[in-house]
Amino acid sequence: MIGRYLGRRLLLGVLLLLGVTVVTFILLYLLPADPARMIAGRSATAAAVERVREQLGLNLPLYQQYLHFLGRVLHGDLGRSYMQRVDVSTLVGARIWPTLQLMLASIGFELLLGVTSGIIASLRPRQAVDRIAMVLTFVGVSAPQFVVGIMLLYVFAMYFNWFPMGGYGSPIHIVLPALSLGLLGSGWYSRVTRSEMLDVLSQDYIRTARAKGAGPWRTVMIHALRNAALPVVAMIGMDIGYFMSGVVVVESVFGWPGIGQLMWQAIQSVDAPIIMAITMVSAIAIVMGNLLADIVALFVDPRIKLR
Amino acid sequence: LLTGFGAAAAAPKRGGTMTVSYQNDVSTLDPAIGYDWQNWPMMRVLFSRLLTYKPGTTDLTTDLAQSYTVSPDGKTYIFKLRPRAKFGNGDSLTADAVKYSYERVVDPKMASPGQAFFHSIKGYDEMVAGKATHLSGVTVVDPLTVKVELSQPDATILQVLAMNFGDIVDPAVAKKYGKDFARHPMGSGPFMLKEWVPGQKLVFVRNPYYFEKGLPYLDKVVFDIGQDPLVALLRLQRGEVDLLGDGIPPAKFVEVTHNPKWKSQVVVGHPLETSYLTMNTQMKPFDDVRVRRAVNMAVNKKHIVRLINGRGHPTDQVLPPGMPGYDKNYKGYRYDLKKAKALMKAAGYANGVSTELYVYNTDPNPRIAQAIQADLGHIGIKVALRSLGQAQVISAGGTPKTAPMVWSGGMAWVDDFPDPSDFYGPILGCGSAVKGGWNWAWYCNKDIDALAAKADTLAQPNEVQERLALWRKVFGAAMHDAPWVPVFNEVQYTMHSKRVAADPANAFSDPGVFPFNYARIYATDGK
Amino acid sequence: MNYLVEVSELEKRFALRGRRTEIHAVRGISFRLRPGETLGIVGESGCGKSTLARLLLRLVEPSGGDIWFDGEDITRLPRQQMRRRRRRMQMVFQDPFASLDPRMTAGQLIEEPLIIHRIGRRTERRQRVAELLEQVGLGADVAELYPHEFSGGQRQRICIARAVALNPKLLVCDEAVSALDVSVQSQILNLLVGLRRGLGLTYVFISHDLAVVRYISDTIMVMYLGQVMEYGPVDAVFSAPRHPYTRVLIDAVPVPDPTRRRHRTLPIGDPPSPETPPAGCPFHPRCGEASDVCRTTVPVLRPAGADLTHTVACHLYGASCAADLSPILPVAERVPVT
Amino acid sequence: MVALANNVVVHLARHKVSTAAALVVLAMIVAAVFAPWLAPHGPNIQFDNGLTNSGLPVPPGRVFPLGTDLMGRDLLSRMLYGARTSLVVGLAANAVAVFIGTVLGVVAGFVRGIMGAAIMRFTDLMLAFPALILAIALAAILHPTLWIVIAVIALVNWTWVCRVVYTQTIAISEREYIEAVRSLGASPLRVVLRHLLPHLVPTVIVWGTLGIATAVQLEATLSFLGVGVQPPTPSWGNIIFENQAYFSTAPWLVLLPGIAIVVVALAFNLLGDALRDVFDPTSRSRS
Amino acid sequence: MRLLDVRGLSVAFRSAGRDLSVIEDVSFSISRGEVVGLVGESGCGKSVTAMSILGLLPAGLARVTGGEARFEGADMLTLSARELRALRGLRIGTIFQEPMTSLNPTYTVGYQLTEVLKIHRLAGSRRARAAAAMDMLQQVGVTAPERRMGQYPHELSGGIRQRVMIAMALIAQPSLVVADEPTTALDATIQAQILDLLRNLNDRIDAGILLITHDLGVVAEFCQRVLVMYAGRVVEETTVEALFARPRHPYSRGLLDSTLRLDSPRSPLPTIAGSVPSPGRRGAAGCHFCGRCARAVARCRVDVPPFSDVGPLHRVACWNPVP
Ligand SMILES: Nc1ncnc2c1ncn2[C@@H]1O[C@H](COP(=O)(O)OP(=O)(O)OP(=O)(O)O)[C@@H](O)[C@H]1O
Ligand SMILES: Nc1ncnc2c1ncn2[C@@H]1O[C@H](COP(=O)(O)OP(=O)(O)OP(=O)(O)O)[C@@H](O)[C@H]1O
Ligand SMILES: [Mg+2]
Ligand SMILES: [Mg+2]
Repeated sequence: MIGRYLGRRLLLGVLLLLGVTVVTFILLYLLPADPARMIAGRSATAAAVERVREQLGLNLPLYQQYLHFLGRVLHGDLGRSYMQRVDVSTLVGARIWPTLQLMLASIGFELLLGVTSGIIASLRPRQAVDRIAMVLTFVGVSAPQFVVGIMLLYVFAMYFNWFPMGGYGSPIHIVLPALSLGLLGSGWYSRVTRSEMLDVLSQDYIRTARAKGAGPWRTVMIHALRNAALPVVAMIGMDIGYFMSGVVVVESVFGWPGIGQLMWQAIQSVDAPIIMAITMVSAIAIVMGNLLADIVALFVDPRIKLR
Repeated sequence: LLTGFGAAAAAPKRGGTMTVSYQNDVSTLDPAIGYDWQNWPMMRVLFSRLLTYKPGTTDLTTDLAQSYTVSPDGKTYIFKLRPRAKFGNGDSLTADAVKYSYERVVDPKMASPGQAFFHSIKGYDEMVAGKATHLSGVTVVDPLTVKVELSQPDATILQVLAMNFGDIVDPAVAKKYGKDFARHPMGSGPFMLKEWVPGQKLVFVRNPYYFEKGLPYLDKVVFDIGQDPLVALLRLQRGEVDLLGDGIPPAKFVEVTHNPKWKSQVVVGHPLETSYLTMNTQMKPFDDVRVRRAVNMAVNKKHIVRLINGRGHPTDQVLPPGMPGYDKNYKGYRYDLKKAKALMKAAGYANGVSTELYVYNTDPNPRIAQAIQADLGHIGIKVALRSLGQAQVISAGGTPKTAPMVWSGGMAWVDDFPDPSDFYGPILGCGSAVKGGWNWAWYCNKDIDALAAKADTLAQPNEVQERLALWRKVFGAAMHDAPWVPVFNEVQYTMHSKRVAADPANAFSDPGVFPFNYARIYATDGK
Repeated sequence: MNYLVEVSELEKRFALRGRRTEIHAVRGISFRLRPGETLGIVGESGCGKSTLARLLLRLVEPSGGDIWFDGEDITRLPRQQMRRRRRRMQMVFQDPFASLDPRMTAGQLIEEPLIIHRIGRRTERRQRVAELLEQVGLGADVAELYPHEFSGGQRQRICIARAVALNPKLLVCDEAVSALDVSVQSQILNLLVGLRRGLGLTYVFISHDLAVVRYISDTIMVMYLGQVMEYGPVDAVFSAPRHPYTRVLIDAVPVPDPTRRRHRTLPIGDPPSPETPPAGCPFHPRCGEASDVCRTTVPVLRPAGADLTHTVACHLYGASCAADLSPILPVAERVPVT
Repeated sequence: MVALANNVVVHLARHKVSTAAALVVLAMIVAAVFAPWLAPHGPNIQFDNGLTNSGLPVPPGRVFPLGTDLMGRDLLSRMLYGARTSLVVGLAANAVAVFIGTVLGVVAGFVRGIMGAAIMRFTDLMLAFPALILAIALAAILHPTLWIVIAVIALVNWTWVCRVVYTQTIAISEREYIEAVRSLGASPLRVVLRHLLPHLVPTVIVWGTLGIATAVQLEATLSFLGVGVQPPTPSWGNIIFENQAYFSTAPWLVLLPGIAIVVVALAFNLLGDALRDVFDPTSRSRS
Repeated sequence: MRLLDVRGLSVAFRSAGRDLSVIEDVSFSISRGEVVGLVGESGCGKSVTAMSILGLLPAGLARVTGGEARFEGADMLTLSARELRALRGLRIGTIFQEPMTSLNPTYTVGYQLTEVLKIHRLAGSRRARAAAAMDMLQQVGVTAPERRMGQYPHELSGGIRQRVMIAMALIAQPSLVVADEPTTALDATIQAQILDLLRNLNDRIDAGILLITHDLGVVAEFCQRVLVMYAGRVVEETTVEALFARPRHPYSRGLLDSTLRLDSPRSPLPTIAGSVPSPGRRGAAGCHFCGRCARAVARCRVDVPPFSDVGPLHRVACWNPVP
């Protein structure tokens, strides 16, 4: 049963991937930036540029270019970066693991901060705590990533010297970048958790739990939270896609070797092979994220059936 | 030309490590491909070449070549190689390697951006067209002697051979890795690449076989990749970084340079650079020279330099100071609004005109463009800005009748080699006023082109003064047509930690953008 | 005489998402209803009463069988035309709180069917709303209140007012009075009887309260696991219940008289899950009188005695005359209510 | 209508917080509309005394109440003019996004079947789609206008709203009163408009108001990539974006527009809450 | 000492900035082994009475404005939250009306049952708790308890769900059980099964039961004493026999009269004219019922009738009781 379900979802995922690559490919084709010229260099002659274009197959009609691209991808070849002239799989591959790590840690912080504040706010709706949580939510959502990142560095790395000034390697390096992303993104989780918790807390089974003698902790954490968790889980699914397409500003503030900086550079220099590869990575992440969310939902809420 | 590293301490000592910060990953270390200001100085210490510059000057000197001779017709060069030069892996460096390296750049399969620089070597055209697999103009006379024959005299050929495109690669390694040589470079420079973690760091270590005894001083140079320049500065101030590869971030410039604590660690560079505004001579209203002159008179260069906190010097001519051929006595268009307005009126634009200015979207370029916009507003030119990514601006500039004005900042012309010809052909010559070219003014004056061509044939050492005079004439004439507004020559600032020092006289390999000569920087005790 | 509702061999299967099994909620139910007649439906919770009610109004699509309403087969009507028919068939839902949109006032709620079917002008509609409110005993002044401001009984009256606003011919009441306390329940029952008399309404009345069903119905249908167990005139069924299930059901009704407490025989075990219905007679696992045939063969409805209108589906009542029964059975004449 | 307006007025009178929020929103709109009259200077005038000798901006003070920016322009004036772009983007673009997301989410959740599945897969596609590439392509092909910004932001932001509304719609359309209304003979359109949408209001308020801040920021990114308003036209987003590196030297350039964004988003959130109370009689007794 | 002794309990709800008094001056008591019925019109405050005793009123909305509720001597209304928690589930079991929504849909039956034991640290090990839970399920007549322990509420039929609720309320052997309309949603056979079950269990554990219902048949069959509430006040308290034989309050009378029986004649049913005033419109003075009362006298409009004895174990709050 679950096998067939997974099979169907993955098939849909492949179709989605095809769709995304087609659209991105067309857009990149439409861009006026000329990769052949950029490769051939600023002093190259027109003939030299034309030769480069031929070498890259850029002189072919769009659909042929796309089919070539697809053929290569099926053979596991993502092509070579225009600017760096290196296998894209090497470039992107090296950054996937750090990106995944940052994603996991950031989502962890988002959940920690967002869900906690959402719960607290929902326990005292429209009172001071709730209002404060709301204001903080909006500050977080509106704050520029760069400023938040630098401030955290100033305070926790420069002033207190608790954390390194960015970099990658030991687990301690991940704390500040993940914390800044967590601060920024937790607002969404906070609001969603709050409204969902408000709903759940008025349900009859919460009263039942209290009638059993369950304390506030047990009532909220065990009985209410699990029922309020579905939208949060769905959001995590979407978030995975967001993080896997890279978070350039935070990466660059903290010197995190994630996918975002690579993507940003590639976008700036219209390095199509890299853009295509990262787009595929994030599309896969979105498919997997949503699938994961749906599967987690099965465990959170036993009433849900696979569709 | 850089100054700084003022704290030249006691005698340089051997050993130690230095950390250099960069935001962007190094794109490539293949000298046939690498062509940006970031990888340029790196390849300069990974490889060596026949000729190089005396540290910190524009004067050529020998490097791998022990000596060389030029034939009287200026078409044949014979180089004698150092006898004991070796690559980092111990392979001997012979004349074959030189020939291989040059052919590698010209080989069309390589698609090297440096290819065209070698155009004057005999056999170039055949090889580029794919008719020959070897450069007939480069011959191995004996293992330590290379002969380079030109199809016509070329005053810049020695400069070209001193560029990174003239770097000598280890043929065995290059063949082994093919296209991936970029990640496994092997040359005969003072350092060699030990480790490259994409997006994180590169580690250079001493090349044990380097021919110049005593160099490099440092055992190891670590390039720390991926962090914002602002954070890199904080790390330098904390002692975690020894050199800011990207320079002092503009946002911190005033704070740092005015602080006595840090002032002494600031390094100032004067790259051979000119930041300019191009006017598309094929588009209205700039097809009228009066308008172009009016613009030249309306741009308040002093104000612009103040906007960028004084990190530049206003200029009125194409060539930067320090470049041979720079004309100290040149009087360009002076700031004169009255005259400018009169010119506009004369050109028939008394009621004003609208146009667009393309600008690279990173600070401070949009700000400079806004200042220009305000300035031109005073003479009735209404400018709309198009602030875009670098690739798009370059592409718009190189497309006919697309970008009426382009502000060159951030992509500005820095010399490939310190010769005036580099500031004419690629950016003002008729040959580059084509689709995809860098002549964004689309300026083409056949007479001036002829003068320039003539200048480049004057290759004999005794013709230098005549040649420079000719170049001064070329640029003077071009500015008479006013396709550009030269605005300022950039001054660049970076910082080093107290743990490293260098003799200011030779801390820099050549006058590019922060072209640190890593081989001559040494560790101190950190005071 | 014409029938207002004719249902034959009605079937409903719910496919369960992601599972191979399905729930057979309604299994081959047939009956006819004359104008002005009231059919009472009783049965275990989950036996398909509400599903049957929804099928009658085609709020869910039948999996088989036909429903004729007012001389026309509505099972295959296009949706849009079906919507127009709804003017003549209305329903009062089980849960008065859940079936009222909490964002609308009582007045708006009652006015809504009039707006939907474009009846009257604004002032006329307002007047009709006031009338209806009076009719269900609420008073016109509550029109501005929201559902949460009413008690359960008052809310149910709003539902009833909304349902009768269009002067329907058929009113399906799904446990319309179950959540109400006795005094309000009596008020509502009086109201329904009054409407039947005044407007000639036809009711399908679903309840698990046998006293109420008996009070208001002419005919009664006892359901178990989607099937009809017993069907007949209300007095016949109550005075002489035939099916063992009917008997325990009636026996289980508590009597509001402390002096008559008694010990009753209750069915053993719990109702089976509709997902895995037992073979044979659905009631046999709980039936005290089950024999082997009950475990293998599904009994069909047939007259259990001389009264041909009183039918039962049970193997206890001889198979002798089973063959000559048509699927649609004649319905008892209406027992007048004074 | 009159009754509703009356409700609103009564509600505002009773709740100080909502009143304050309404006043803030009103003030912002007034500021945007009357910027030319309210602003002490033109937004693009580069004052000579607006920069220090070393070319640094001037902090808030007597001459420039909110200080100047890196080009020596009056920040107050720029923020007043910037309100135009930012409010249009934060409200219009975001409203379009919320609208599209809501409509598609409701359709997918209400109709389900093949149509619903198709819409949701399309949403996934848009979610996976690199919006910045689209922005750059548009910037290259078209001349930058605010309309493109609105279009791109709407295109990017609707997907999240759509997913959330979709789940909510499924939950609501399974409630019994929806079936009850259908049994009255109501058309699907009426069911959706009168009985489904009002219940989505709280969700839409949460996502809509959180979206204001993100839209304003996204606008700055788009401007940077050449799609949006081009310099020197100010917007709160691009004032922050241009100056954030100068945060430690000239914090007012980041803080003040940042506060403006937060205040507007908050005010709309509070106003949304108030609006919900007006529409939702059941929540009124709770406050 | 009585098991539960409620004196003068009053509760107000906050609505639109005002306090609305929902129940006023409610007094009654329950002894061990006794089953007390609580009947009254919908909205009269039956559930609120029960919830306020348990301290389960919605926080922030409802407030106890007066009175006391002594359970085994301790006043439930003044206990700290911690002390109250120690009583709930352990000493006082609660059965709610709607078994579907009262069970947490995301946990198995087993978890929810054993949770009571876990909270009150009753059975040492996990295995002991599971054993106790299965034993309890067996006692409430659930077949195949091992299988049920692993099932989720939505997989159970209404009857079994309600039995699980009952098992949960009784697993800690409480001395008081509060049952708020435990069988309203069930059909007659299951209702009878469940009431039988409650009775049998009560015989064994000897608890006091407060049964809230609107079905007078259930009261007649199941309870020993009855409280009749109207609009937030208890208007009559007596034995079941006395109530059915001779109700003294006009409202009780009306209730009994309008009760349908299987053998009721098909004549229009007697009803009580008018409807219950909602909490906002009750007015402070006089008897809340007087507007609908045929026996109302002048005084009814002015003074709240006292709750006074009219016979042994029979009290009524009426100025002009039914003879
Ligand atoms: N939409 C649905 N999808 C799947 N199963 C359904 C659906 N609606 C009803 N059922 C199932 O059909 C069966 C009959 O349900 P129905 O609501 O008709 O019972 P009922 O007799 O009205 O019960 P109650 O007395 O509890 O109201 C039940 O088993 C129920 O679970
Ligand atoms: N959350 C609430 N907000 C406002 N008023 C409430 C709330 N809960 C209950 N009430 C009011 O308290 C009164 C008593 O309610 P309660 O639930 O005790 O009635 P009940 O006697 O249990 O009725 P039913 O038989 O319908 O369950 C009702 O009139 C109701 O209006
Ligand atoms: Mg039902
Ligand atoms: Mg109740």
